Amino acid sequence: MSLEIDGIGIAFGGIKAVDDVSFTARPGEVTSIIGPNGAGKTTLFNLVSGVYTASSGRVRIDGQEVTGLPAHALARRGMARTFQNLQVFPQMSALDNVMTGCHMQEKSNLFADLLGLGPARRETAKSRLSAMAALARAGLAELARRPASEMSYGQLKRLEIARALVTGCTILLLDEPAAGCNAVETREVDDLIHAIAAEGKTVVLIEHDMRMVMRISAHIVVLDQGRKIAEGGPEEIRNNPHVIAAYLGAHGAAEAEAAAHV
Amino acid sequence: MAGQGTTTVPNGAGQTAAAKPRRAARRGIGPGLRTFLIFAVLVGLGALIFPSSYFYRVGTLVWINTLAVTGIVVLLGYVGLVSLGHAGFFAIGAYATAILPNYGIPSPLAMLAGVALAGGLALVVGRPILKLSGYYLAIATLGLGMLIWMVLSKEAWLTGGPDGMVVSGMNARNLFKLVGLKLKSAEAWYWVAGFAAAIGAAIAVNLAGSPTGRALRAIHDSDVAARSLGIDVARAKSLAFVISALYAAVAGALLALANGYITPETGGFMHSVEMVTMAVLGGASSVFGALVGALILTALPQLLTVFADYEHMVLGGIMVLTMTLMRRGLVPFIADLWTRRKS
Amino acid sequence: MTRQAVAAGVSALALLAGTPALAEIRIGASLAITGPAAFLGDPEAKTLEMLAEELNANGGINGEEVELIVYDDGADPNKARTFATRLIEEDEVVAVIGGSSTGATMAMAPLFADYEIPFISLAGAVVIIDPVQEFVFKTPHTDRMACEKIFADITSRGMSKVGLISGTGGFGASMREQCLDVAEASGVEIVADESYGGSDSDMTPQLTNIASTEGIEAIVNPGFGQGPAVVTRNYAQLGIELPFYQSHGVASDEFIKLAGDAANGLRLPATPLLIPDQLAEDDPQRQPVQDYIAAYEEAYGEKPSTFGGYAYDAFHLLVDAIERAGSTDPVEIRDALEATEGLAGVTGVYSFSPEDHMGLDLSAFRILEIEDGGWKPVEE
Amino acid sequence: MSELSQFLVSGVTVGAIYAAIALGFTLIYNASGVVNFAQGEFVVIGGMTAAALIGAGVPVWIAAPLAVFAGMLVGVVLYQLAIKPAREAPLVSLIIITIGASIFLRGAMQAVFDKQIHRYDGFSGDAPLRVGGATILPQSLWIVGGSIAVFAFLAWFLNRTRAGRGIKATASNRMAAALVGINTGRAMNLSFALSAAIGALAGVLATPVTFTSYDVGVLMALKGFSATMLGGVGSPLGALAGGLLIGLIEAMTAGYISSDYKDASAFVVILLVLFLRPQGLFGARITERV
Repeated sequence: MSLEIDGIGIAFGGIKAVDDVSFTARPGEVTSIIGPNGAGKTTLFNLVSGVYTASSGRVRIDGQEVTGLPAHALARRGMARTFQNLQVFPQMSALDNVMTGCHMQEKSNLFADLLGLGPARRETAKSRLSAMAALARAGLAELARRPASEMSYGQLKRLEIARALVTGCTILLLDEPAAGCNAVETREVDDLIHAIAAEGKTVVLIEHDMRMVMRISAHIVVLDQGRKIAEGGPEEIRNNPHVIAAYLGAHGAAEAEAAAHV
Repeated sequence: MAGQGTTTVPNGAGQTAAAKPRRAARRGIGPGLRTFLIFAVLVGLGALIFPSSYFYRVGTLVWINTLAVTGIVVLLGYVGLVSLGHAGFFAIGAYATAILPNYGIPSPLAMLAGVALAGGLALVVGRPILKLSGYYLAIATLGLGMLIWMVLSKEAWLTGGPDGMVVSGMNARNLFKLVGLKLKSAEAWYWVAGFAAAIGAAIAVNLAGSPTGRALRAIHDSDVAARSLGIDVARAKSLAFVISALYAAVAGALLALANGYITPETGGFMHSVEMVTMAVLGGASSVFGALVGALILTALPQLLTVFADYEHMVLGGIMVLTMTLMRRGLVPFIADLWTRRKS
Repeated sequence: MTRQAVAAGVSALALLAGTPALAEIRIGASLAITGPAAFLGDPEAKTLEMLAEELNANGGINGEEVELIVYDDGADPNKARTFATRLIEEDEVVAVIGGSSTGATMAMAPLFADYEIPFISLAGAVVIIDPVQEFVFKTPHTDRMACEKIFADITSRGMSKVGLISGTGGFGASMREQCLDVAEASGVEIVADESYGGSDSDMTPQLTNIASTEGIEAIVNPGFGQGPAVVTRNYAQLGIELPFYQSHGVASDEFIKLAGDAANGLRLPATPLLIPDQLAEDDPQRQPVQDYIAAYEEAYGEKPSTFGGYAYDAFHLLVDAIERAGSTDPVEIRDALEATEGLAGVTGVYSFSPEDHMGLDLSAFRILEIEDGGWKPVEE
Repeated sequence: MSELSQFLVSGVTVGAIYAAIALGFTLIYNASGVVNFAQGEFVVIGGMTAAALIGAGVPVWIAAPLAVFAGMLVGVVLYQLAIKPAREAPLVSLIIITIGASIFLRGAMQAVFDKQIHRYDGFSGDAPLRVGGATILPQSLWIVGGSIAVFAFLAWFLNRTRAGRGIKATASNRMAAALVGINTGRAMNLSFALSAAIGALAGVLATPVTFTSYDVGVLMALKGFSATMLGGVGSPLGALAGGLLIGLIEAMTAGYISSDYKDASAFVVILLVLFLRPQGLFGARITERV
């Protein structure tokens, strides 16, 4: 399903953190949001996923208006996300973390849950299976029983992806999924995102690792100071003088250069 | 059921808890039933060693408190919500059980009515109150509890006022007579309270490992992440609030019947604090924490009479020390020690 | 509570270890030594300890030592019931004194019927002895009698329209109810009815309302603790001139100290304990009153309160009953207790009967007026 | 009319006491993020110490500062022994710890002092003043003046002094505060000492009107906590407004509606306000950061 953002914005205490941003993310593609620190990328995610309420603009899923819906209602319409500064459930095991993602698929009732009756057990067993599959996909199968509080940053990033995947989402918002990962892990995450998009899901990505962005994005949106300053394919963005000037700056140019040689 | 393993003791009481249920799962016993059996054995053990009615009396209070505190475990340990007003729900259960028989309603029905009333009230006030967080939630629940306490103290025509009222009606002894057992009243109440606590614990453990329970525990750790997974956080919080109110009300009804007399102080601020303290002291993350907390804070004052005038200093000192040294409570602390020793 | 409590605790622990009980007369007490009713329980416990020591120094009862076991229930009925069970089951007492508060008393009461142990309550409310429970007695006047006494004084001064300002604690609420109940029969009309919380610090709004009630002639303040002292000070602050009545709940020198000059001129029903030197030579209470005051002052360096007096009477009633019973069998003690006839205590002269387990009449209550910071009996 | 003015006088006097206690809550919260349920005990320590000293013949102008100083000492000891070791503990543990500390202090006071109710004469005598149909005790003026002085001091101290800004910085980010050279340990000690002093001062000023005894601390803490949360935790202005508002609600309810439910009406107002403004009247709005 496609995700259409139309002129969305929010202000905190008079400062426009996100201002009139529009773009469309299509199924089967990775759409990346880039921009310098404080450009409003995460705030944009929070607006889209219903954590904040937008003061202007619209969000549509497949043409259907979902602006202002609470986060859990958006999740029910197929939107899932990960978080920049990790929102795992540290007191649960990795497996339980991911099983929690199965919430919307679980068809149990309170009565069965309280008394430990058949439906509750069956749903739990089902969730366990799909959670294990998702963990395996994220390369975390061996860590299933480890408490999340004892996992590394990079592992937790992937745990969040696994958790988002089991929700059965069609739109996936990933906020710096490769942060804290070493080169090998970054590559794995890269492949995983590719595979997810290949399934036909709409993937929106915030990422600082330019190599990764350039490698996997079909479409890139550039934010600076809350505003969209450029949009287009990787090649286009790489050569956009505005982007280089406003976003990449002096030392960023070198990074872009490096990315160009991948 | 295939090993609900890691979920038996929610929110990280260590991996010891994770290992045991896996064994149980092989034998085909669910975690709820297993908890029930453990509690049943403990109730029975108590009865084996108790020399007199006095011990049964204290034992009864321990089980009733365990039941009430299990509700706090669901609310605080599972979902992470503080309530400083749950004694109010406790008192609603107790007073309904005391008042309604005076109007010709038999005790068991009165109990049910009280529990339903408490649950209904929790449902109605839960939504607005649970929008608050942290200390604001604390003052709002405190206020709710105080309001209930005030009504119970002022409406003397109904409740007997601050001096309290007699609870007439059912004696547990008669329940046992039906099946041909002759027990002293204190013993009979001990068994009833123990049974209720065991059922309550089993339900709470079942809940923890169920889809609903995972949703509740997710909110404990990250409200935002829970929402992003499609969990209706407001509804889930309200559900936990209602469930914990039901626990408190059942415990209150049992206390009213076992005591035969109640006063508004069962709904007072200090009783709310006591319930939360029991949960936190024992470890709010598991029903065993509830049991240990209830056991300590119920039995301790009986032992502290030795300290006479210094009783309060000792009690306060113990509270401060335990909470600074073992932040997650006794049961998780000991579980951690155990794990570390083993590995 | 010091030595006795320690002894009690140790003996409880000893019992845990299975040591058999000692051969002496054990008397139990569960009192509100701390908590909101501490100013009742504290002097009560002190009085009992003093009396037990004194009794043992003089050879005990019928040659047997008395061991007093005191627990602090903090006026919590739940605790009180547990301690009552403990006294009966573990400490094997022959009788129990206590329940400083009505709530604690009522929570304990059913146990004494079950175990057939006599129990003397020190709490005020009329529900304790009406209806009569076989094993339950009490020493203080009922709040109902206090109302009757006050109303009698009011009508004797030719007034009838009364305003109530009551504490919301157990004592105040119960007495308020009794006052409303007996008003009509006493020829009094309650024209204003206000209340205040036990720890409130300003009652001028309530008093303003009462004082501006049309036709009001006198004001009565049922309550105990600090509330009545605040009310009395506010009364003076507002310059209200109406006759003012307090209850027996504040009948102690402490009250005068707290209320200060504002207390002058107010009246209350009280026991003779407050006017030891003004009792007639032939007054049967003169001796016990003076004995108690002398002993208490020597033991604790302070004046006893009315509440300690309730414990004083309970202890003497019990000792007298045990002596007359010539036995430590609880049921025989109870029977002897019920047969008590004309025992002069500091609160009044007690005569129990199967129908009356308080054994006092209104004559033991005297209306006192505070004059220049001292107590003065009002001629009737 | 004279009725209304009397109700107002009553409400402001009582409210000023609540406000003073709430200001103590506010300072500790600002420094540590802890709502200290033992705050009521400081009030009692102030009152009881002053009563004991005055009872022993010490003149009030010596007894009062000594009592405040006693409160300060206990405040620092409380911080060092109970709060500091538990600094990073979750909110509910902190609630239990401070309640445990308050039970401990209550027990200690019962042992050090006694279980009697105490009072001493008002600083400027007890003869009531007549103001526009209402009567007011001179001590009430002391109380109201004291609360306003404490409020002004706090507002100045937290915003205008180096030490005060250090306290605020410590609360919002201990690490950052330490990095910019703020002695965070000293800031915490200072805030507990000052907060305890404020509580003790409230006790010293209020005792001639409200009396004191070893166990009134819980109630004081409850009222102060209510006032703090009504005003919005952390805001000195909120504490002052919350305290006065609760005092006035109680007096007006007692005067015009029913004295039976005056405490209830205060709680109803608190609940309603929080439903509409979850951060209290003057509290800062918290935005979720993800």
